[in-house]
Amino acid sequence: MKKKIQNIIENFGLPRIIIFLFLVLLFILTPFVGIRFDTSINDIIVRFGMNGILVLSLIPMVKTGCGLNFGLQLGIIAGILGAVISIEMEMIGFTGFFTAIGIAIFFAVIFGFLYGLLLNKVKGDEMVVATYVGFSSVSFMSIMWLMLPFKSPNMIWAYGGSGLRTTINTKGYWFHVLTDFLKIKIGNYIFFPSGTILFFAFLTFLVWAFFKTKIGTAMIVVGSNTDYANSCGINVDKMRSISVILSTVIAAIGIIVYQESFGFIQLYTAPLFMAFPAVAALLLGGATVGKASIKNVIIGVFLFQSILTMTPSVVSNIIKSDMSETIRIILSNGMIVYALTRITRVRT
Amino acid sequence: MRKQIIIRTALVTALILIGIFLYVIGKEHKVVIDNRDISIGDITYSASTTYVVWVDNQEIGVIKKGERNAAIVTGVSHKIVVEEIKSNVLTGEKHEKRFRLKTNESATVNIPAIINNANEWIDKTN
Amino acid sequence: MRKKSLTKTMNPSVLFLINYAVPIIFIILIAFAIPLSGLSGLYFIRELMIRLSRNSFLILALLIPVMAGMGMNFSIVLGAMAGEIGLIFITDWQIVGISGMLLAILISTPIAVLLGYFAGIVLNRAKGREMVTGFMLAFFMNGIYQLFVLFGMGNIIPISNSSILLPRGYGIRNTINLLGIRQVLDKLIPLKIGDILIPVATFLVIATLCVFITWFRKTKLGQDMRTVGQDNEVARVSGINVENTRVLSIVISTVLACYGQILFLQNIGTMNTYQSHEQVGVFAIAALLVGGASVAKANIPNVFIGVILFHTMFVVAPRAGKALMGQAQLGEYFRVFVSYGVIAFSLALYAWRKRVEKENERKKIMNYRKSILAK
Amino acid sequence: MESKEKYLLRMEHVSKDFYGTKVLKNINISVKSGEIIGLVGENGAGKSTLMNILFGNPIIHETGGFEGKIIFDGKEVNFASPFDAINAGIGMVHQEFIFIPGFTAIENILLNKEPTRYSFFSEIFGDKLNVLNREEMKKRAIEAIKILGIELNPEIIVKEMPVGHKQFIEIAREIDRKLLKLLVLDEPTAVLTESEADIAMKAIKKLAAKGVSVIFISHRLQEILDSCDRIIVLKDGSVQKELIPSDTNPREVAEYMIGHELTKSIWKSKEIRKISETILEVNNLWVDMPGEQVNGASFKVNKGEIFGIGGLTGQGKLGIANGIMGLHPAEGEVKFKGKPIFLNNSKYVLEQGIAFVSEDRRGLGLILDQPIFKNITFTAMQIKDMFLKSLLGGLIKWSDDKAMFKITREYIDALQIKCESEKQLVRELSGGNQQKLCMAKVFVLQPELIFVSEPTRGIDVGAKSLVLDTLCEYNRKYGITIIMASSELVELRAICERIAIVDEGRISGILPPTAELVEFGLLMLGIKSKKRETIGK
Repeated sequence: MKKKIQNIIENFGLPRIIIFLFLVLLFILTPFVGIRFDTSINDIIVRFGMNGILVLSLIPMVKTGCGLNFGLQLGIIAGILGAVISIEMEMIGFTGFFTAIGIAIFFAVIFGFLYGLLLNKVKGDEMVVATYVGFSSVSFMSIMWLMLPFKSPNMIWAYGGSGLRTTINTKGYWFHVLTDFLKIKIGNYIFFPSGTILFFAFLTFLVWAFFKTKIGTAMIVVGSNTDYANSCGINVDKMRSISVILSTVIAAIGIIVYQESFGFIQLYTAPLFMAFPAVAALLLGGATVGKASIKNVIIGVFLFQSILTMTPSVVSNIIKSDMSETIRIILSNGMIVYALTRITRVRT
Repeated sequence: MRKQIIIRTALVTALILIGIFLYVIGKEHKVVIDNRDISIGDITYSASTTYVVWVDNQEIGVIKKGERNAAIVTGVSHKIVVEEIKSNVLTGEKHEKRFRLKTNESATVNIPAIINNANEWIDKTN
Repeated sequence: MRKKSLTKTMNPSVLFLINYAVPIIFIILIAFAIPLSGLSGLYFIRELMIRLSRNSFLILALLIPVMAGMGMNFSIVLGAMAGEIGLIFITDWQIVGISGMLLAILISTPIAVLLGYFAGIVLNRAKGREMVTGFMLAFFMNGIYQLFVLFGMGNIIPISNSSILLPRGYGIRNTINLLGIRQVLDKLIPLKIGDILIPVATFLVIATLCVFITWFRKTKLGQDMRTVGQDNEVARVSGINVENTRVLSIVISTVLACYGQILFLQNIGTMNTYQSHEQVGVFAIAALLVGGASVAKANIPNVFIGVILFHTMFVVAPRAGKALMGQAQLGEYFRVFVSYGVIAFSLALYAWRKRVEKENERKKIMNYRKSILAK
Repeated sequence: MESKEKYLLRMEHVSKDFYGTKVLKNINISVKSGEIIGLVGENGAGKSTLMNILFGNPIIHETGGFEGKIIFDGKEVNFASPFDAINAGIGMVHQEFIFIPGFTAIENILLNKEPTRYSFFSEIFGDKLNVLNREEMKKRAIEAIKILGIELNPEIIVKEMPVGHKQFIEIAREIDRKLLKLLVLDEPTAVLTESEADIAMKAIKKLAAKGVSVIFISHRLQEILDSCDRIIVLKDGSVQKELIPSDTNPREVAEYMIGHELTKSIWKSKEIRKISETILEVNNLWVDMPGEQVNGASFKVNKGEIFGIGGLTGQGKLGIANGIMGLHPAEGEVKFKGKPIFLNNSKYVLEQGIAFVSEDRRGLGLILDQPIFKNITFTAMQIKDMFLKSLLGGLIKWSDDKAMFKITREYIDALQIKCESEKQLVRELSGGNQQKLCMAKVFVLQPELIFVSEPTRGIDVGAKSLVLDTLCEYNRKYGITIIMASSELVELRAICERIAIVDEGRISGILPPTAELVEFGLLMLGIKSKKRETIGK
């Protein structure tokens, strides 16, 4: 019996159990501090749909042993480019949404290709290089947002000045096209964003299916054992490149879904730290630096978003001050530090 | 080995002492300077003219009759100098007083009391 | 097709260009930006003087972990936090002047030692990934710092000075005025050449640190760190306590960073309680790399060349941006981009070179074997 | 018998077992002051275990210590760690370099025993803050180098030194220890050229003349014969014989080392097949595989034969297969079926019909955290597009799990792999079953030629013969040519038609399985007799 419990703990991981129990506690506390239970649930579901794809985008790179994609911002930038260009083209509704995705994929493939080339040159140091590639690309694009010749009055500063605004509203273009697609209302306070969830499920399926193909299988081999892959004649660098491109493309789609649900496109320095919550969510779901699965994505996003939704409201109600930012920093970065110190070095 | 322990203990003690010393000599105190009437015991000293005040060689400014000013001083021992001023000309009549302040103490000094060399020209509070 | 050998024989001038790519690019950038900015020489020298005195110490704090093979120490942010805690206390107690600054140093030293020890242990558990771990650790500790300063101070830790507390009664305000110690060190030994104030005492302190570092390299501990830095395993079999040595290097670096931050803030005169430390690591590391250092090799000249080049860029970029595009904002973004970009570029370049050198080394040995055995 | 006091080191009745396997049996060795002892023996004869015991290597303590007594310098000792041994006056020079390439010779010679000068800070922070005494360091380094009798500038950074000099750095480091009484040299000359080796041997003799005892481990028999006072031959964990160089010859040493055998041959096969067609021709192959370098090996393999490659560990027998398969950088000319093949390209070589069962089963032969069926089919899927279904007109190549399961079950039956199901993780299988899996993985590819490296290493006896039988069976049934590298002469001689012996990265000779055992031994020890007949040129 004792052994069984130990096994469960080991399988599920102690941090996850602690966080899960903490979450249960928060849920129990909700009625006592005067927060509606159903709105909280609704928030969690909506946030799940918003963030799921961004977390999913980390999977391909982990699978080929490139580590956690701290350069997620590169994909996000491709996504933003897609979004702003589609708005510039005055595309509305699903057309706009899919045009944005199409353009985003185009950029993501180019960025991903170059990013992959770089990461292949720095094997073993991917994560730290990726972090700064992410940061510098965001700051580089900040310059670009100022300089690119966008004309749409909805996007440029109203009072003279050149360049794009810091936030662009997606209302009137493709705000909530997915969220409202097949939306199910339950009572007054809960609605189920079927479109978003279905879209997430569809992408998840695609990722799963990809790893069943010949290339996908080869990528898993590369990630599991580079020497074995070499001895099978698999082109390790090529597989890694493909995974980087794939991760970047999914991230680009992910940010567009995020914007669609959130209602705003955030430019300039906003994407700077977006990689960390995504990585933390994946790790919270039970992934490690060398191993991650779709199961980890789903569990992780659910746990992470629940904590982010519940803690501020419950804790602030108890201690009468807003600790949400502090808790978010400690939780997400702590999770990443924990994961980094636990890994055994990946074979190079 | 024992030598090392002794040296280390001495060093830590010294650092703590230095810390306390720094606290004492770096501590700021507020000194309020009154140019007002004051009654000490039975005697009342009344303010009658305008003075220029220096605390620790730093000019605090001109304090007219019935007014007050404040100085922020650092450390333990201090010096206050007051000089009468008449129609914007210094008269050369200087009065100097020295005082010490403990940590966490602030003080109120009274110029009429200083001029008259009263014993209780300063009032220290915690 | 998988390439097994990178046999390009490196010609020395090409090698030089690769090794010093970052400083060379910087010099070129600056050469273009200075005329554009239209700044006067005097203004320029004054700015550089300030920045040299303000930043050098923090960058010098990075040198020792590099020696121990732990790369750029992103966790110097922890040291900066320790320094800020010291400053919060002396501001609360209203201790001013040089004695205030010294007291802040005295208070924050044990905190920095503890934090450095903690960071060292964490980094030991992440061997081979010290940099990314140190970086994340800095972020994580920022959360703990917030918890401590924003929720703990005034609650658990008594703070009496209401002027630094938030109106709600606990937690420290966003900005703290450090009037009491503002430039006390810079102006301790007054010297003015023309219009320019020279912070003699600060430079003396920095010079002392340089002497210390040079001396430290010559000690047994310094030699141990170099050994560990070159090869963990060889160090271990020759009896050096590798883990301990690595932790010590981080502790020293953290303590120095703590002093560096105090020095930095005494010059600025105000402290952003929650932001002052955040970018300390990034800017210090970027400057050091611009000075021609690499993850494995950094020395004192790198520090000063780095400060001069990097901060010249900082001074001129906004003006040049404005002249070029009519927008100062552009220059702002540009210098942030440069800071991050420099780090990304140097790290990538180093990682790539490390591989090439390894291959070349093997190739050399193989050729040697061939030359003696093939008869 | 001389009086016991004269001996610096006596190891008495030393025995050691690892988890029930006796690796050392009642060893008695004595070393006099200033004596040079040559220690020879095959791999696994117990040389390294013996030295580990002497040095107090933690592995020995972790596995339950040892029996017997060690008396060093008149006192019974049992060192808790190598550092204790060093402090007692025992030094060791390893085969692989242990130094810091970026340091100067001085710094390396005095690594972690640098003389220091007092500094005030050491009173507070400990001795580590004393300052290095550079002049003293240089003096001591020069002294040590002088004893070696070589020209070497101690200020040079070791990385920039000629490779041959690097070994001297290590010897000099041991010499520098003031209290050095016993020096153990583990294959110190392996990387040296002949003239460098000569200098090194001279230095060692000089050292011995000063009263330092030396235990010299080498596989270069000639060196041992030339410079040692006594030779101790280890075999199967016991002292086989003590010899005096002047009274013996290489052949005798080799015989004691490899052993006699009663029957002339253990070759299993009844007929010697007449094979003449060459399938693989290797000319001047160089492979840069760490620890198994190949230095210009040349040989030919006939179609359909089982070709053995033997030799001592580290001499390069494993490097040949790894080099040809593109797993380590290789140069040279390799012809397969008359056609030259490109080196350094695994995929290409696999596509030509050459496959490899690696010696590093768990490292590169298998993916331990994946199920059996995936391990068996991965390579075939990638190389031959097997186990794939085409969807959408070939646009998507979807993995065909059913076909995978089918073939996996076939091989599980054929090779008698013991497992719960084809979905079991490979990590959970025993060594023998993992080895069979590696073979199955290769057979699925239907290759024409297979390299097999150390197929029986680390597996139990029953599995061993099954593995060998399977190899023979596939060779006979499908005509697959097999090139097998193994440290076990017995098994090479049991199934191979010709056996090449590798010494220092080259083929030192090719013998039939029926050749006398001592002939193999002499080839392994680098004693080349021009008269000796070899077959298959």
